[in-house]
Amino acid sequence: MSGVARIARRRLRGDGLTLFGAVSLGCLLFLGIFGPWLPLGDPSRIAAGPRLGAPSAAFLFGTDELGRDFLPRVVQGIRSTFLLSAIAVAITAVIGTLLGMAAGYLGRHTDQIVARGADILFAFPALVAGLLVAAVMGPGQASAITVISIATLPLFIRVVRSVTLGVAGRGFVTAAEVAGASTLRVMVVHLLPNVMGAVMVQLTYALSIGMIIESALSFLGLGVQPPDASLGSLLRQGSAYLTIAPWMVLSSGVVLSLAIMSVNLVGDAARDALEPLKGRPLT
Amino acid sequence: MTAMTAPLVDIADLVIEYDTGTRQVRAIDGAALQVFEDETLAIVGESGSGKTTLGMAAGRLLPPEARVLGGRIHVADVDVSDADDDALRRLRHDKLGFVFQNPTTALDPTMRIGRQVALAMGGRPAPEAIAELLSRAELNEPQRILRAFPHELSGGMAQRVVIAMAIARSPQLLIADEPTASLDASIREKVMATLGRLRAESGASLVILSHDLRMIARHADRVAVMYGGRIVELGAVGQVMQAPAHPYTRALLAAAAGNERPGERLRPIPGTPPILESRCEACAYAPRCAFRETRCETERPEPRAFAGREVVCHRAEAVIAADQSPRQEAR
Amino acid sequence: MEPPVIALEDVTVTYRSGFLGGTGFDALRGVSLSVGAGETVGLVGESGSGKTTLGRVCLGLLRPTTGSMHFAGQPFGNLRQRRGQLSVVLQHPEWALNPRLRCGRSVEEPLVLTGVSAAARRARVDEILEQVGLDPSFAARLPGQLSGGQRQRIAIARALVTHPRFIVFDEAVSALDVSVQAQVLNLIRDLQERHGFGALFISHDIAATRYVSHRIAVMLNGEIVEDGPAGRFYGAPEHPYSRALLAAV
Amino acid sequence: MRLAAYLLPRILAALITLFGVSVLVFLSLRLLPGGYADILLGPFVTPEARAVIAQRYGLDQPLVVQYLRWVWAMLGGDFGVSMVTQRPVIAELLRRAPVTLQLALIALAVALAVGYPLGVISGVRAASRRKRRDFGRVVGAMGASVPDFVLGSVLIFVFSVWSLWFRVGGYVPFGVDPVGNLRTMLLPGLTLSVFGVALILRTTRDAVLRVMTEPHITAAVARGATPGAIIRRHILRNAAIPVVTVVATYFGFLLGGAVIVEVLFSVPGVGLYIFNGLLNRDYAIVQAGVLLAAVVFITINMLADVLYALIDPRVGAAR
Repeated sequence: MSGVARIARRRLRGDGLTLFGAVSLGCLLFLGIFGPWLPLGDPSRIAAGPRLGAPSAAFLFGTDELGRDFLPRVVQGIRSTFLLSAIAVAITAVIGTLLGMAAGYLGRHTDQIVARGADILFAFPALVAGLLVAAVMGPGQASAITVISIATLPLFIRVVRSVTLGVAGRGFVTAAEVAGASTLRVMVVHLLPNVMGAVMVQLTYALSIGMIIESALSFLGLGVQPPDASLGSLLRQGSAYLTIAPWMVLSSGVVLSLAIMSVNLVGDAARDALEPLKGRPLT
Repeated sequence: MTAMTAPLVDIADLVIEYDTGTRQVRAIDGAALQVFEDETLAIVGESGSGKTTLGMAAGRLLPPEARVLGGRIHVADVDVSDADDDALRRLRHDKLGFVFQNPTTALDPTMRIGRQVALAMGGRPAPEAIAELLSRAELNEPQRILRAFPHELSGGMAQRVVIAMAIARSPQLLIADEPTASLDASIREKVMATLGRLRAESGASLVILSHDLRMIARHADRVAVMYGGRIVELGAVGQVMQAPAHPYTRALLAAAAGNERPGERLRPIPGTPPILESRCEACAYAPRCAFRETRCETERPEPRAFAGREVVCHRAEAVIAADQSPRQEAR
Repeated sequence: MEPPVIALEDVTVTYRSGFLGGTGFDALRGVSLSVGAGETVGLVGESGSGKTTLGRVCLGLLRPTTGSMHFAGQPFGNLRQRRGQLSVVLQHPEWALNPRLRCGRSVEEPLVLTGVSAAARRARVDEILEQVGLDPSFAARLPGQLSGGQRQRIAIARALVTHPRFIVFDEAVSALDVSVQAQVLNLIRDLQERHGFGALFISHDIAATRYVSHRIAVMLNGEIVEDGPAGRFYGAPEHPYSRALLAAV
Repeated sequence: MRLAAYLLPRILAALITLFGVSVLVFLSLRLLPGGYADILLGPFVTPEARAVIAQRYGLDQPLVVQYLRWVWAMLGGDFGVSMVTQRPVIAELLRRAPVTLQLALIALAVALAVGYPLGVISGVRAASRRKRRDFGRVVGAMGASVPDFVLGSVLIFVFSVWSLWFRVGGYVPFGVDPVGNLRTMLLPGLTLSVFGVALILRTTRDAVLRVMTEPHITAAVARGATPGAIIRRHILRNAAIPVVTVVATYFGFLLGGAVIVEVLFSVPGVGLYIFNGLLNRDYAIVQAGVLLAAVVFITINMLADVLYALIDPRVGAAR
């Protein structure tokens, strides 16, 4: 355990980019989780300040068209963007891991069925699927979660399936089969712990995709609905006043990009640790 | 042996360490070796002994986490550790040929064999010349092989292609790292024979890195036994194999299946090979050695000439003496 | 006379490949082979000769397309029925053990599957570790902390822990260094003397195979072309292919 | 022969995928509470209209029959009629398709032209210098993290303040006024390309690094080949293999991203059309649009498989 920590520390020391990602992710998560209890002001209090007021000492991110303080609204947006994506991705990860493991280990018909199912979901471009889902389910958080799942489930299935294929060919799996272990036991005891690393890496990528999809849907008015705020819906709100009150779009846009980037950077580092690529110099 | 001429390869006091990310591992701990013209030298050792590191260092082909900390590597009068990229490239291009362990991965999977061989030959060789080179490496149907992709060849054929590419420019030195380890047993001997014949025809020197003592006994002139990043015994194959002067050589021969008579029991070496983190100030083999005495654990043995070879051992005399009776059939 | 532990009679395995299973490929053709209790049968041949397929058939991982297979005189049945009666040691030491399980857990798994109580398991694991020449403290280690030879010992301990009647060693020493190979080969010989299991020792290395085997079968293109006492392979075996294999020793 | 053996199962799989997609699209709107007639007609339904619709679409038939009729109609070119304009949806979609295609091609061209070379350079540098920190990672991480609507909004803001040369809105067909067309299309195209640049850069960089771990690169170095020759002869082609797959995936993103960018920049393409269809509850448009996007995506992926097989000779060979 201390070995892992030591390697992590060594990695971080020589790598400012990952360090930056980890720190900013930590800060954003802190704001997202503890935001409601921080003394930042009330996100829904109307006329707390001037309408469409520019950023000032009192209102760091300015105010919106109803005179609400924009900073607590952005913090609230961080919370719901993270939360919504995380819930969707967590559900998807569980389902995708189970399906991918089944496909990779059981093979044959199961593999065919799961692979085709993944192909079918994969064939819907995420936002286009979002339009269909919004048509069927109506705009809202449930739609957003569904769209994120449609978009990320095939990724989990494919990655877990291919890792499972590799692990299933190893000696310890064969030895367990020969010893008479049941299929379920092999999957739980021998496969699952060995695909978890890949699942964790995929989880971070899926989270960043989920955040992009959630905010895009909310930006189009198909995701989080007012008076709730997500970073996407704040951007939507701000884009109406883009030319006269650009701080709304800028603040929520920068925070959203930062959030996605820090998740990506941490994911990159996790993947590097799991599967280091060391090419050789050409001289 | 051609001891009078200047050696083709001259390695002295070489020290190489790897940075594994968590610690430094010393792969070569002061190795010295000379390779002369027109000879076949085998470097034997188990995994971790440093033989591959030594072989790759001769062409400065080490992975970037390796550091050369000291010593000298001269190959064909070029100071390999000091040469600039251009000089190094010329050396590799004109004077060195490498044969790797796994031939199918040593060939570009997306390029036809003919084109790869042509690139190795340089210039724009005629198809007949390429086919001729392949036939020299004893590949039948060179025309068909020219058009094939690497994955369409068997391991033995692919290794012959790799050998053909290695000799394409008539190098002075061939370095083969476990050239037959990935091949089926029934064709190993033939591929080795091809390699040996091509070497003899061209008058190049061949360095074979291998763990296979029996194969080496058949194909090498001299053998260098590596242990703990040093060459612990170096001499003519017949001498070393029949009357080893280093206890590790002796133990290795007794442990290898293939030399025993039916019913006879193999004698494994107790303990495990060392993983050095810095210069070893004793004999690295001492903890496993049946002949050790106190000074083996306190004093680093230096190479010395003994019984017609070079040996790194305080107790070589005792080892030779103990070996008067058995083990005459290393073939 | 006691029936052989495993007996294959005229076994053929055909792989279907291609679109809609168009073409078939015989991995094994009319193979008959038996392994008696306390006997090691070596199986040599080059890659693609059908050795590994034959090993998988003997382990019950692959059904013969035609032909019959008996385990100790009984039809083989399925692997659940044979729990604790057969086991396997495979090639790659680094893949032999589940990297996420402590070695003790790996070794005791076959006992868990046969329903042995926890206390009895612990005692048995300690005992078997000692028999393969490892300190019982190895039970608490993770495979990542072990050398290749140590891992292969753990794998052998796991294979032996239920006192199986039949063990397949599939290239079990091929990835090991010369000196470690000798340790493991001796261990296999000693353990067999002690436990009396029947063994199939699959290898491309005829020198190692003849050292541990009583009998050797040589495979070529899915068929057994020679099957005789191991002693013959120190001299001049009959089949030209066997002699070609021996030339490399 | 080899290619056929490789492609045949893939074509079959693509057909199965297509079938699954069509079933999903079909069911998604038919199984809604309230029924399809409500959806088609909106909230203000007269019983007569309902009867007409029910008859016209065979809504009294079993689902399987309805599905088959629906598919049969589409095979005959009937994808339904827009409720608002009462014109065939397919005609409207096809009329707008070139606009979206132009947008996608601009984005794809920029993404490839920038991403691939940068990826190669970054990969080779990362392998040679042992540095984890290099521009490839920075550009890749940033490009993959700024959502297109954020970037688009910022660009709109910037160019609304300083108009420069670009124009937001006021689309003109390329055939009518090429310069005017580019003035409106370049910004949305570039916005759409940023994610692609990052995606292709990262994929290429990884692919290059992976190829550079392979022994045949060491073998080429050992033969004394120059770095330039090694990159040209051995790395570029090998590294292109995963990039092909990713480009196909990126196309799916472009189809979705087109919705956002077209809405943002008021580009009258397919995405905006479908989006407005959704807002107007004109579900025939959504249904046909989604199906069409999926068909295009599946086709692109098929083409990628063919290309893949052409680049990598191992594909389709027996293991």
